[in-house]
Amino acid sequence: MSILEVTNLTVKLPDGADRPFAIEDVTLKVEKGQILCIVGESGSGKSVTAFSVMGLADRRALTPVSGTIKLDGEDILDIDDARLRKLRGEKMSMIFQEPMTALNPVLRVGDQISEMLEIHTDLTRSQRKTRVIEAMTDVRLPDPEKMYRSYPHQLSGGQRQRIMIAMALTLEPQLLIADEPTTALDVTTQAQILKLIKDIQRRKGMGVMFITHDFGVVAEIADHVAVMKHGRIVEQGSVAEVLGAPKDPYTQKLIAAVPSMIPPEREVATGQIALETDDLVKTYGQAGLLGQGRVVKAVREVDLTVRRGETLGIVGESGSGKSTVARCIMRLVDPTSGEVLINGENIASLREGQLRSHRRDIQIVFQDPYRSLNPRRTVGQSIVEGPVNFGLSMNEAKARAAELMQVVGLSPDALERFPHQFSGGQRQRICIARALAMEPMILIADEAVSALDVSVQAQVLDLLDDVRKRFDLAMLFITHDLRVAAQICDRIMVMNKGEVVESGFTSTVYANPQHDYTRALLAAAPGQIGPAA
Amino acid sequence: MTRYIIMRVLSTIPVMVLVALFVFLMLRLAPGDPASVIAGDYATAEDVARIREQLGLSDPIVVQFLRWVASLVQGDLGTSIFSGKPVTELIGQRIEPTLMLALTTITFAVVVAVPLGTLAAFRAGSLVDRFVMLFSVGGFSVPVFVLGYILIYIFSMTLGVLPVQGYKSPFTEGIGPFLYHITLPSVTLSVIFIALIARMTRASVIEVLEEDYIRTARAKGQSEMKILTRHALRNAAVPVVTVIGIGIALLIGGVVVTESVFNIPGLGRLVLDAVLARDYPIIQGLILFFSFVYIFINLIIDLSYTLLDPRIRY
Amino acid sequence: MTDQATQPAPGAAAAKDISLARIALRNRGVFWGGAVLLVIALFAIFGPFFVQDPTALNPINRLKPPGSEGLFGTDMLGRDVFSRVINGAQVSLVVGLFVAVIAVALGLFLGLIAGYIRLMDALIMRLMDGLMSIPAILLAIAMISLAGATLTTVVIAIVIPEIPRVVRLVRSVVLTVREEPYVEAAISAGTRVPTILVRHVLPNTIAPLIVQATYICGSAMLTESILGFLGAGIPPEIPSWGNIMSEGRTFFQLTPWIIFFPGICLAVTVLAVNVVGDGLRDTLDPRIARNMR
Amino acid sequence: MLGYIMRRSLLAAALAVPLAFGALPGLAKAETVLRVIPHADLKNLDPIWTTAYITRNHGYMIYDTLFAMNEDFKPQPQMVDTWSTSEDGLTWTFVLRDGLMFHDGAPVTATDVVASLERWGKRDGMGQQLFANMASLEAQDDKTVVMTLANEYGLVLESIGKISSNVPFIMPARVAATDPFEQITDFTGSGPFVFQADEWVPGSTVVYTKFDDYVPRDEPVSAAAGGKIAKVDKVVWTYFPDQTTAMNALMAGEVDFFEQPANDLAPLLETNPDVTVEVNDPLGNIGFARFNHLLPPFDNADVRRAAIKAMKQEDYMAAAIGDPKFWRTCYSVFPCGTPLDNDTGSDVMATGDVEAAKAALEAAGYDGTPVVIMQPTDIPVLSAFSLVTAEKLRNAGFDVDLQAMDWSTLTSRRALRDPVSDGGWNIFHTWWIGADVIDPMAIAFSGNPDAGWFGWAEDAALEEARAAYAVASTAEEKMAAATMAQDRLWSIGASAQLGQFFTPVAYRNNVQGLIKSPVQFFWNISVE
Repeated sequence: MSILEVTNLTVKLPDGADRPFAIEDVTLKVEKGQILCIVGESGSGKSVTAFSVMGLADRRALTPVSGTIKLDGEDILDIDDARLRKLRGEKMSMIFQEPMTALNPVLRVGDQISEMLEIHTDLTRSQRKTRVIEAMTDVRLPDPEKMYRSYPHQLSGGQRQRIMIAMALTLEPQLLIADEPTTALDVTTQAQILKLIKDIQRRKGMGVMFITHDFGVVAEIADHVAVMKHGRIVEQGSVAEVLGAPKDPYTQKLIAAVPSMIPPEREVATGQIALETDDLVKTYGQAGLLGQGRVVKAVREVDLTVRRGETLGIVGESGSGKSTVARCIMRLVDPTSGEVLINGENIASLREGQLRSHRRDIQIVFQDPYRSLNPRRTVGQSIVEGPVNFGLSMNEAKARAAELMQVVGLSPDALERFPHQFSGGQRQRICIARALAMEPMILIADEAVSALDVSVQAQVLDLLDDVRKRFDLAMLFITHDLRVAAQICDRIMVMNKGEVVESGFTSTVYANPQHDYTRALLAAAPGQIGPAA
Repeated sequence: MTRYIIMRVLSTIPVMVLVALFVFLMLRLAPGDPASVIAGDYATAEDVARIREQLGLSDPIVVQFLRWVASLVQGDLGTSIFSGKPVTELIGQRIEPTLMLALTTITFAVVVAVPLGTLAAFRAGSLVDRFVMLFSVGGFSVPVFVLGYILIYIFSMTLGVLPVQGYKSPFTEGIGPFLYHITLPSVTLSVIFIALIARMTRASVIEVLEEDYIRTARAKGQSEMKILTRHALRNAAVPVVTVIGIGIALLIGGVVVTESVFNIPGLGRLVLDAVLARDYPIIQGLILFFSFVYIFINLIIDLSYTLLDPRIRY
Repeated sequence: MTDQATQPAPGAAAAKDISLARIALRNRGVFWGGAVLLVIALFAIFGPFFVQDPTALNPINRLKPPGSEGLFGTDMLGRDVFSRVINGAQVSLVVGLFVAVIAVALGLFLGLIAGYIRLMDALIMRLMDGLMSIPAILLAIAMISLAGATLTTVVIAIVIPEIPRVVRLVRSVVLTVREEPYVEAAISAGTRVPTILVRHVLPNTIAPLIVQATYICGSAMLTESILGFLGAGIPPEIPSWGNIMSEGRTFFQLTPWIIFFPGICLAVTVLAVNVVGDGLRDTLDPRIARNMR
Repeated sequence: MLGYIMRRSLLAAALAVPLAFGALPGLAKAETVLRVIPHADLKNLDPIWTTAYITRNHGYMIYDTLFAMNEDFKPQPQMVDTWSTSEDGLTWTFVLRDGLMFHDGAPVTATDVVASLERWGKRDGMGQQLFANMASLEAQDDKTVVMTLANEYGLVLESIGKISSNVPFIMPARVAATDPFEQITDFTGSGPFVFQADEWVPGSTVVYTKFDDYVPRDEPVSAAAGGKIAKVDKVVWTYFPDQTTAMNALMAGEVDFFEQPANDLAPLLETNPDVTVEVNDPLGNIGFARFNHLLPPFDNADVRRAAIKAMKQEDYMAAAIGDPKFWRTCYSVFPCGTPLDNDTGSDVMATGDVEAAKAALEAAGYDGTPVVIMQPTDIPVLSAFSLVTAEKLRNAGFDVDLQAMDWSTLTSRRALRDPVSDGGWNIFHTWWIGADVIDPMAIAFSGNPDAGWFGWAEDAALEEARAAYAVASTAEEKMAAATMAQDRLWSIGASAQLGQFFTPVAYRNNVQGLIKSPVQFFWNISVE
């Protein structure tokens, strides 16, 4: 029997949006004891669908114009606010992508779970507390008695998401809506949370509507899959059907774009060493005037070398110090000790004036394509800024910029436009062009493809590999994504808590990881589906 | 925490020294000479010189400054040139009315402004919102003294329900006479505060209402009223409390005017009279005192953040 | 991919700075507030050419009610209140405008330096803390009564206490912006600090500064009147709304028109300025703007 | 009563607190209190150290004087019982009356008198002159003081009986021993009221209580002279910085007596049937525009006289004072209505014609030197005077630089003899109370630039006239000397005089027994 039946749901976008409907003619079902994954790229309408079911979408901005949403036979588009509030929590509940912001930072987590009971039941304070502790035990939170009194910021990301799940499930609703609940989590945590959701769902026999962009996650957890594109469902069916034999070309394309965990064969680079670090250390904070200040060692004694024409990957979870290494090398932060050798010259402690001439040798592409370009300056202005700094005339710089636009696969007219007129992938191409305009020897890509949709990600990865070859760059590729790393890196270094735990040729490391942490990391990567799966 | 407080207190020392030096130089380098004010019409140049000598004003500025700082260190703010009373005693005599005025004003303002601001935020863009905002902006638009006159005219002269002026201590004369006398000045002074706080509350609550955890609360089925009181207000409190802290400086300025209009013998009048008469020790002492109070209150406010927001730790 | 990416990037709304004025005018508050200010400004600029000398004394015709002797009556020295109010508009607007412009300019300069150059940060901010801890009105009274009451000293005295707040605002914007990847990209591209400040950091401060400037402008006009009340305002020979009111305050109950007309003008102007400020804040601050749409 | 009941019930409703308003009027009071709004804040308590009028008034509350002026400005004995003068007029013997006692219970002795006069003689202008002419001052016994003059001097009683600052108040010898340039710290007097030091809040409140052991004279009260009988138990001075509030407080019955309401408040105060507004000071105040005789253009008497010709008293008075019932023109340098009132040489002041001034200025050869007028914006009357002068002088052809400042700045700047570029000045305005300019001895009329008033007029003939007045013994001689002085004052254009104006007092009708006097006294006043 279906818990949720959405029939021909169409939700209008406000006037002036880029398309008239957020979702159009969406029909789907969630059966009892089943997980439905809605998968799609950004802007596909998958979140709008979820929020519409919860009645949380802002009705003024997102107006349902036709269709029904039947929760256990009751059309939630047809009921009043009081009834809707009653259904929320009791019959359906929701967990969100960012557990940090989804929890109220100034209330104790236990009280936040307890609030659910306070709203919907007449239990006494102590009864509620017992129920909360039970719920917390249920999601396998350690020492729930103590954790009850914690604030969200005192917990880890995984623990916070467990709190959210405990909260959502205290009243044993029949439907759980999970909106990208693991996207913000590290890969090892993600694996645990996915397992937890699946376990609980099995045990309680509820229906789950799981929103994700990641086919790996889909493969891991889904019973049924619905693929969305531009507000419409293009394909739905059982997980075996959709992943095994996708019918819609879009689905096929998406699945094909998922990078494989198996590194391809690569030639061993033999170019000269362009970048080297020796005992690179970065600590934050310092001893205070009174007593001991808090000191965080972000990077501990990192040694690395990158040759020209070679890509070195640094892989690690958040807080591993991988980005700090990049920023130290760029001298965007000052290393605490150790050496950074560019072409054999140590720049670790040069003053800004002396450093300047080295800047052009080493360039970086950042993660967030939306913040990497000054929104007030045209693409052309952004690209020529560096070369002009180093004495190129404006005309020469513009000519070079035009050339580079073609290299990164954009039209030279793009130079006159502003960043907001481009998509994320295009902006990342522009950033690459900006870096290349400096004619660097070394290119650092700091999570450069992590914010991109999977189809775009593949293209940008190709571009990066292409320019590495074309300009004989030494490339330092920083990522948390083992699949991506597998595809582009010649060698990889795995970092954990500021330390390099393992390094070697990519294929060797993936095939035969030595360190426990590396093994855990590889094992946790969701949905071990290669393109062949 | 203790370490933080000690550090904060220590770090105010250079600021206070700076303020002291600034005030001192400003007073001494400017025209105006208390000796000739004292000497009056009959004084000869010699008389003025003798008075100046007597007051220690004829020494080099550096000597005067060092002498002042030396006595400051011993907790002595000097002696009024005119009344001959120690500045600390004068402050002691005058601090109660000002303090009580400030306290009642802030209390009143918070009690009125926070609900108003929250209401406006909750109904952002509605007629209620517009009305509340217009009212609070209006509070910024009328000079305090005009408002004071208008309120006196209405409530004291025409309706005769409240007294024109004066201050009664709640400690010696009872809470009734105190409230009877403090109501008008407090209301007058609080208008600008209500504006400030209501505005900040509105902005802050609007921002908080956009947060994910508000959505979470809705997803739990919580009612909008409870969402406001339980989730929004506490999270919105930090900027509101901050603005109260900033407002203390404004309040001190407003107190000068309000004390004049309502004839309240407080610190504001004291410092104003001292400036007009060039009673250097009082001006120096009081500005330093006000700076200290301001810094102290802001320290308290910073510390209060730890109560309002568990994420903040020093 | 997350749905976050569909929302405009933080800087995207401000990217259309070119049409900022047009966007702002779409806000009702900005439009009506701006219209009122425009009318007042026109009166202030051209009015003085059409009215009699605001300083001409006529003691025989003192304290005449509105209508009988001049549109707004006369004050205690027999000066024409209408003419004084019109001329006072000029002075009050000049005070508001100059204070806002100077405070913003100085605050911007100091704030950019404090926010970007670590060495100067502590120094400037301690200085600002000190300045901020001195009650503004007291500082102003002291400065004016010590340095002499002229338009210039009044403006300076009102400006000084405003500066720390601008510095703090600018500094906080700078501290946020300097972490933006595009600024880091500019550093990596070898762009020098002054250029980075002007090219990448400064434009981000403009929207909040415009809003701040309107508030400063409004409060400066009020402060001016309060200084007048406390006996440290603009010299009475130059009429401003503030000193007309403070000179006429003894006559509040006897001949209320002396206070009423400049009071209404001041209130309306400050109200308009604040309404414009609120409107600008709503349109220029994308977080709030989004909510209002 | 209805109003009162309504007020109470409304308030009780508003506050919802059951309380008793002990401070409200109407409840039985054990002691009688006179609640006064003084004309200024009592900033300091030493009437010898400062010339401030408010401190002088304070002095009259707690101290007594040897002689005191009566309504006709004649010195009458006050603490003195009998006195005699030797044949040659050089030896004066004063005997104190019985029953004089300080607030601490000690009797007033001749030693106290000598010490007090000596301290006063070091600070007060007339005192200095008296002592300059004195050979010795001794206490012969407990009650007898003997003053021996070095040469004949006509103003002995006028000096020790002077009514205004600095008044030679008699203090205990231990207090009078204080350096005259230092403030006293012991406020023991022998006057009708006792100062309550611990209730004094500078800037706000001064409290006096009746001195029960004071023995008043038997004569009826007449200005400062006569029997000083304290008729209330307590006098409380509460300073009001704001005139409007002060007016409202009086009208609402929160105070009993308002010493110097602005003249323009009179019509409003008069609308209240419980309030009386009247002029108590027969001499009033005399407005002055003072020239700096040291600096151009006013180092030239013709230019000064040209400026005076432009100044029309009616305009000054109308602008600054308003209602004609509170002012009159007065072209005598001595207050009109006093013995020395005359019209010698006063044409120049009476001119009041800008055109005449213009012509005179041209004749005087004015070279366009700017005139710096110091305008004290915190004192409305003087601020208005300054504006009128600025306008008049401009119209007469002067180049005027009107500089706004506060009174404190003005008082320190006017002492500077430096050129304008170094902070100097050309004109400032002030007023003297009539009693202070009643005769040529007033410092305002000095022709000696070294000992005289700011502005530093220099005229030998004027000084001769003043010297003649000092030794004149008959009314005719005095009048002759005074006329001579006035002639010189007008012909050198020492100052412009802007009119005689009267500041009213306002009081609730329960206040009775006010004394006609240029100085406000609080004895003889009762409150019902």
